[in-house]
Amino acid sequence: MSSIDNTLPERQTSAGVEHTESLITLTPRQLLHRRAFSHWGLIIGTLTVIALVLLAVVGPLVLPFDAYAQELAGRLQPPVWAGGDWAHPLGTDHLGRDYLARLLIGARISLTVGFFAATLGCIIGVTLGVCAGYFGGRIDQAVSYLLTCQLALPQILLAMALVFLIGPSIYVVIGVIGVLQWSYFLVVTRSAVMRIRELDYIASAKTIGSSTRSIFWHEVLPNLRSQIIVIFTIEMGVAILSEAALSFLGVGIQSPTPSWGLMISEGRQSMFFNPWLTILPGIALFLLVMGVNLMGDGMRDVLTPEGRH
Amino acid sequence: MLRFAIRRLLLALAVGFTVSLAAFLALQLATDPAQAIAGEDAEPAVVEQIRIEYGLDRPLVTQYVDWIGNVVQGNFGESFYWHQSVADLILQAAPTTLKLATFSILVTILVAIPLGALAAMRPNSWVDRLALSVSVSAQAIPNFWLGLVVIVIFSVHLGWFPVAGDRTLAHFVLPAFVLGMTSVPAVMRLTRAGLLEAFEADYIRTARAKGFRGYPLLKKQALRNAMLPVISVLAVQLGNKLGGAIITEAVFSMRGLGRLAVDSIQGGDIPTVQMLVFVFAMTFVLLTFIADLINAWIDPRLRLR
Amino acid sequence: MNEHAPLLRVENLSITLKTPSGEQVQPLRGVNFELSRGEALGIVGESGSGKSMSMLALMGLLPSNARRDADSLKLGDKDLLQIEDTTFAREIAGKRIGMIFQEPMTSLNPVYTIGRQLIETATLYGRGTARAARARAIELLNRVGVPEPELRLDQYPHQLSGGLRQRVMIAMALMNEPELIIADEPTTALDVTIKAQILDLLADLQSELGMGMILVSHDIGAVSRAVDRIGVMYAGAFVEKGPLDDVFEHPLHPYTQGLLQCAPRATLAHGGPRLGAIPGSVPSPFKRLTRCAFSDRCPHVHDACYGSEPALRSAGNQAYRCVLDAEQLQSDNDHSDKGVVIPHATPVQVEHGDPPVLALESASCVFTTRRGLLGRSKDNRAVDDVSIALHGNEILAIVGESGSGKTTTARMMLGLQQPTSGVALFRGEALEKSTPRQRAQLIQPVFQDPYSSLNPLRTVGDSIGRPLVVHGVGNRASRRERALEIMSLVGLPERFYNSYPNQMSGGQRQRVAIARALVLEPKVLICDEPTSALDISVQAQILNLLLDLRERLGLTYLLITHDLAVVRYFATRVVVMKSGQIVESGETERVYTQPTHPYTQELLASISDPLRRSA
Amino acid sequence: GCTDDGSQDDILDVAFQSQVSNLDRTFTTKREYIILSQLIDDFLFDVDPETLKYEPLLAKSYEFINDTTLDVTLRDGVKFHDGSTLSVKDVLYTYNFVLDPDNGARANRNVSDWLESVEQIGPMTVRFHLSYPYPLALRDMAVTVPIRKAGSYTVDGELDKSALVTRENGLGPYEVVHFLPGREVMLKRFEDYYDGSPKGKPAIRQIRIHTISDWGSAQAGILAGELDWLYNVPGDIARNLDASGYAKRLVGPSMRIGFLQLDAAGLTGENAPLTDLRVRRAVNHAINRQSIVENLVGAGASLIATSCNPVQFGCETDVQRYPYDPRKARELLTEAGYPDGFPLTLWAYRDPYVAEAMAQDLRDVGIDVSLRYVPLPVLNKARSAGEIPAYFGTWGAGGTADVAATLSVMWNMNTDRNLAQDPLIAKLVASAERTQVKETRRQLYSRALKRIADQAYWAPLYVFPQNYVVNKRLGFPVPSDGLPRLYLTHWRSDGDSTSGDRASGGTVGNKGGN
Ligand SMILES: Nc1ncnc2c1ncn2[C@@H]1O[C@H](COP(=O)(O)OP(=O)(O)OP(=O)(O)O)[C@@H](O)[C@H]1O
Ligand SMILES: Nc1ncnc2c1ncn2[C@@H]1O[C@H](COP(=O)(O)OP(=O)(O)OP(=O)(O)O)[C@@H](O)[C@H]1O
Ligand SMILES: [Mg+2]
Ligand SMILES: [Mg+2]
Repeated sequence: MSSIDNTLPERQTSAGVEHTESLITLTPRQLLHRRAFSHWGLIIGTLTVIALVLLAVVGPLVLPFDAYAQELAGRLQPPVWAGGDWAHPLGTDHLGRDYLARLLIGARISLTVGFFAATLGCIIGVTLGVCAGYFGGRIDQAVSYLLTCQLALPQILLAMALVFLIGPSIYVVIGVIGVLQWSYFLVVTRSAVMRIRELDYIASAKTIGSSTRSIFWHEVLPNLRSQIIVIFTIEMGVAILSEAALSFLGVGIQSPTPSWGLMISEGRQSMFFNPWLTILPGIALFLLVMGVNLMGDGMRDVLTPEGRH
Repeated sequence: MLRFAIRRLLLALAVGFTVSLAAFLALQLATDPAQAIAGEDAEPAVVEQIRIEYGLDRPLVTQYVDWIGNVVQGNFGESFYWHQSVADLILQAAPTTLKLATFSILVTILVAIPLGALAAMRPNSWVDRLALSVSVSAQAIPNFWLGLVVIVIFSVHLGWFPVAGDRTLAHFVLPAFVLGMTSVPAVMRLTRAGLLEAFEADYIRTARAKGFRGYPLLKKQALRNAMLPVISVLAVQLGNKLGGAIITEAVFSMRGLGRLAVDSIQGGDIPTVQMLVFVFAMTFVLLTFIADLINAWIDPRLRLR
Repeated sequence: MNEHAPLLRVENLSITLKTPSGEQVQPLRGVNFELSRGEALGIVGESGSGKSMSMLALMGLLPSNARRDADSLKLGDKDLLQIEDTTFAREIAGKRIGMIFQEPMTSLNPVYTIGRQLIETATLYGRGTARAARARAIELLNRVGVPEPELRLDQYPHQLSGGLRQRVMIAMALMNEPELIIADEPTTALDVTIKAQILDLLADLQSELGMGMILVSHDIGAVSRAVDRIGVMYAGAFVEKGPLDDVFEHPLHPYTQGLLQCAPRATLAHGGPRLGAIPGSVPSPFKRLTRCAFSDRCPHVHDACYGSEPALRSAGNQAYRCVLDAEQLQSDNDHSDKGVVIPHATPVQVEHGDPPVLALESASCVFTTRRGLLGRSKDNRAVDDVSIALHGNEILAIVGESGSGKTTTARMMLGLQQPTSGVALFRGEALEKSTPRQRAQLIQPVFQDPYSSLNPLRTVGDSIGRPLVVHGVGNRASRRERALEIMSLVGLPERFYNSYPNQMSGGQRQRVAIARALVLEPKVLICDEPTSALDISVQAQILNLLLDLRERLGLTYLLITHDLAVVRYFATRVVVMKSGQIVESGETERVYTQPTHPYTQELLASISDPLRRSA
Repeated sequence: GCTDDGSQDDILDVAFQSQVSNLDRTFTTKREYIILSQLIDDFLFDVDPETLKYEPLLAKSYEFINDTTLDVTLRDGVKFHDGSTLSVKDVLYTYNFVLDPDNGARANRNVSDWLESVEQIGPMTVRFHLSYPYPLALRDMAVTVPIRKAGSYTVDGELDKSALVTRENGLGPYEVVHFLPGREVMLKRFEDYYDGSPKGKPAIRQIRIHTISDWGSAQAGILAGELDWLYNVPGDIARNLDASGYAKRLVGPSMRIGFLQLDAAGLTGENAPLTDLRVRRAVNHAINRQSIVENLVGAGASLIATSCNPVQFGCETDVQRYPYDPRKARELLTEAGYPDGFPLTLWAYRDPYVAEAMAQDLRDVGIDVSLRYVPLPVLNKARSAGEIPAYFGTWGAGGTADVAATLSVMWNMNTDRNLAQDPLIAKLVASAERTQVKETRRQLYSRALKRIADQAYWAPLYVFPQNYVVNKRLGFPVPSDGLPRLYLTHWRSDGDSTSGDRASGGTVGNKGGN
């Protein structure tokens, strides 16, 4: 690097937008707002997620339906548009429980599992990634080995075995998904930390006498923040789908707790005759995951423009 | 090179044994294989007899160490549940999964790479937007649900494809599509990003200065560079498909390795699960190795290793 | 000059870019020039002045969001404005115009052999047969000085050194015997010695083959080796054009004058006049200009400059863009040569008696790299048995080519890198005996890359105050006080206190880095290429600042650089490194006037000084 | 390829839920293998599907010389699938193989309990010596001991227990064409099947058994015309498919009963709530069996109050009853000191909706039930570890119409199924098993069952119906023990054949037109 670096300052900071004179005077926060509010995917995704979260949180409190009350005599009623009545707008399931109420509680389950599983994965992945990236050497090799094992592991298989072992509950599902899904966090933080570790401001922090811990907390981690948020969102989408898949296979959330994956699997028995039982939770799942993914993609574009690839 | 290959093989073995140990322990703790073999209405004495017959009463360490010893000698053991050698079981189920994985990776490649390339050629055009929508949707659709939906539409309503099973090639069309779609987003995005990055690269500017434009520029200059990460990801995806065909096989009632794995887990058939996990892990590591070899063939800089 | 049929005629070339946020940028604002057959034109200017843009515009390589406008764009009698891009690609690009880019490391396609890349240039669109192309490739490689050309054809770019790659690039540009060759900063990425060889090669080839050549560079010295005429660009337009000697001898435009003054000159003895820095920095292309682009920085600015942009005027063989008359500008320049000179910093007594503040004794550093989980490890001896001592009050410079171990040496002295063998001494005692905090109060670093040396999430005030926080000095208010004090010392206005690094220019950031280094009042600054990422006018500002600080605070400097001119201007003692070893050291003047080691001699021979030719 | 209608190519496409991994009935106990074994094996005796009486099959005749001696005379000219003829040697080989504990024959393990030895006493006659008077001897011989050709398990001079896992050489009406373990068994009519077999000569040329483990695919298979016969079909699905007009639903009885087992012995803890009789009675009162059977289980199911299938010999139905009465249940709980209920994990491994409905019923009376739905081996493991306070069990009694097949398994003191650990019941059941005198047995069983009901050890639920969904053109006699005999199927050409046009327009959309 003996060359005179003759690229323009503006061009180095990142692609595109900050070139504008007016933008250069903005603080990073203002810049972020600018970019965020002009990103359609982010806006749509965030609105979808907010809407679903509101429905999940407020819906069951407001609506006069009970997700758990069985009414065997009134089972498998169709939704209103297929000839049902307003007592159960989206019909009832195999045990006569209100499908709308179950869908709403299902949203809670998906969101809860998604959020906490991603959090668990985040803690594991980031911790390993930061250690591997910062210390390198043997630690890095050990973490690499762990990563290879984790990637080579057929996850569903182990998830099934674990769920049989511990018994299915929402905590176990969160634990299993979290413990099995941290590779993305690890890979990204590891390489980011490796890059940051070489930057001069880290060397500078060392030469002013900062302790390793202080460098960790004050110099390295804050600079991983945006990447972590982005991955977190993306992994949350993945975790939601994983939960649904596990529940679909019967090793996730247990009835009577409604999970969308479980509802699909229950509805599947009669998918040719009561298709709404399968289709509605599928659509709900699709909307939520798409919302979360759009949000994740959007945040990546906005927070780490250079990370778009 | 040879040394490198041997190292990779050793790594694969190590990973395989580590991972299968996890499976072994999890299953040992979760289920009672003897009960599983005996079935729903079995009497306890039968179960006890089975336990002794299969050596399930020995300490776990002994069981696992014996297993490793056997595998190293090329003896993959006997399935409790299927009364067959595990090797035979895997060989019988493998073709279905291999076919499924191959076809689905073909679907992925045929959809994702052209779409990604078109998107990269015209960023922000309608093609790009279409590609992005496809990828966002494919990422959000639960694939087991997609499987159900295509069965209803294409098998039952339209009657174009058989419903379930794996007897003929026609049986593979829908599952391969469904499974293939799961990897489309990742591969498409990488192709697009890789090409965009390549298009930004200095050597592309050089090529343009030499007179390259349009398709030849893509094909003769950018593609090869852009394919590096795509190939690595395809290897990972193929590995996941071999191990992760579970859901697809369940939805389409195919009897491949995924199904074998699920049945074996539910049946507590530890030797089979253990061996499957071992094989999956080995395959995965070896696939990444092959991807590295291909990448080294594509990119001479990687040959230095 | 052939008046009738110029090889290239560019009239009023402008480029408008549309940024993703919808704003319009004009990096080129009406560029005019002509090039005759067989003529070599140099274009110089600081970063962002639009040099590359104009070359890319010629080749139709502009980004997709760019619009090109021109009154005329002619290659010979071919009107480049009228032809389709496909026709251009088929008939002109690579055939009649050859182009050489800056980064030899990345400008060749890494996945194809040299041979393939050379040959395809000559066979594309059926331009020629593969066999003929191969023969020509070998011949050209021979000509540009690539040894064993036939062997090279089957090699990949990464198997060649930077210099060889740039030679291959040159050969590639020549494959179709172009009439015009455009070289955009062909040597910027190369080491000094190779830089000179490549420039000489280009000059030879150009005259030998009778091609037209445009040589783009920000380094005036470099251009002077190879061209006949020169144009100086500023903010997207030429501010001055003319024959090389004329422009260098009596520059007319204040910007040209400034540029020539702020370049340190390796041919002048140590302790010459202060560098004449141009204050401020290049205006952003986002501003709509309704006045002279240079008016912000111009010493002669007056009301006439603000009305509209001045037009290009000619004076003799030269043309310049200024409202003032040539004579007036000329005399102002001669005058300022003496008048503006700030007296050089008073020499500070070098303390030799005491133990050196910092020293390395037979220190070596070996890096072991391992690829992948099970890859083989490889040793790289970055520093090999180096002994070096830094005494109080001196300015010690380390020079050497890239990878010679300069940075590693500095890191060992800072305690950031443990020597593999040998010791680092801090005031005569082993470095480890003192804590990082104790050392921090005496030694501070300034790094090369102003972009990576600041944590992007901290404001300027935060960054500068951080060492105080770590050392538990003072409270919030007193730290703010101290930070502002230091900011004024390094010439940063108070308003930057709450700014983030991405809102500042490179020079400003480097000032922040210096401020942070000074806040603990150290005695020694270790500056690792503190100016190499900066434009020449900003470099002069920073060098002057460092000299001022030394004078005021009695600092000792260890300066690492590969720029021989800076060393001679700045340092009292110099150490020359090559491949991790010290090949020569001594008083600056002694080394520059009586180099003993062949490598030092080679280094000095490669210096190109624009003014030496004319002087 | 796949057929649109089995009758066209004379292949009956059958789907099993559980995979077939082994053709040898001797080493398996699962229901699918029993069905399969009915096709490819023959036994000395047979169970008449209608009357459930035991009658000679390979035996031409039989005679009890006394309580512990049985003479059986074989038919002449019976052929194995490989063409060889059945002889006494084969029967001796088979029974001696079963008797040798080293061979680990699984299906008929208990034969060695009651059978002492076999000997040849005539050219075609075998004598069986019983260890004690055993009432179910003919049942065991009819269901669990398929006759093997002599030397079947000897390969290259060595014992090979898996010799018949994939290659069966049976005596039954069908022979194996090919077998893909876990996927498919292809059978074809055995043309040399002996005349005069009570099983009759089969009508359909080939039977293809698929494994389709989920009902979605199975339904799709019926709708798409790829399958002709399903059994064990959940009520909803059977109803839907019947209503769709693509297939018809047949309902028959099964031997299987469902019940809740309660930890009366305190296996999960000394003071487990269920050790209190009042709590167990409360549980019995809390469950609305009527609603569950009507709404979830569907036609063909019948409620039971006693812990056996009323069609079985010895099943006492006049026992203490606990009608649905949530108020009473609450009272009992309060009385027992659980006015606010108590937490209870209810385990289950099949029929999730029924389990959920029961869980809800229990919650309604205040018991805080959490449902744990797991695969059978997991449940079994937990049960043997004494971790299960209550589970939803079912028992098919191997299709045996005698309570012995239920009570001896459930109530002996050594089994972990016995959550009550009541020695009195164990004694009663054991003595009933050692006599051939019907009346004595009946009385002993009656006492045992009354005690079970009094103590509310179980909460008996219902007799499972057996739902079959079959091609409309298929003739299939519904068996009264729930064990389908596929060799009795045939294509019908009568009035029902209007549905033959299913072959051409096989889409669900058509159903509106019917
Ligand atoms: N893709 C782009 N989008 C927006 N602005 C751009 C883009 N590329 C270049 N610019 C702007 O155009 C102006 C001219 O850039 P150009 O690369 O021609 O400068 P240069 O003189 O070659 O500088 P250097 O010495 O750094 O190469 C700069 O201000 C730069 O910021
Ligand atoms: N952390 C490291 N790990 C491995 N190798 C390194 C490391 N740091 C430097 N090197 C190697 O050590 C050698 C000397 O590097 P160093 O940075 O000291 O050179 P330099 O003279 O400062 O070069 P430049 O002018 O490019 O800054 C180089 O070959 C470099 O690749
Ligand atoms: Mg440039
Ligand atoms: Mg350096």
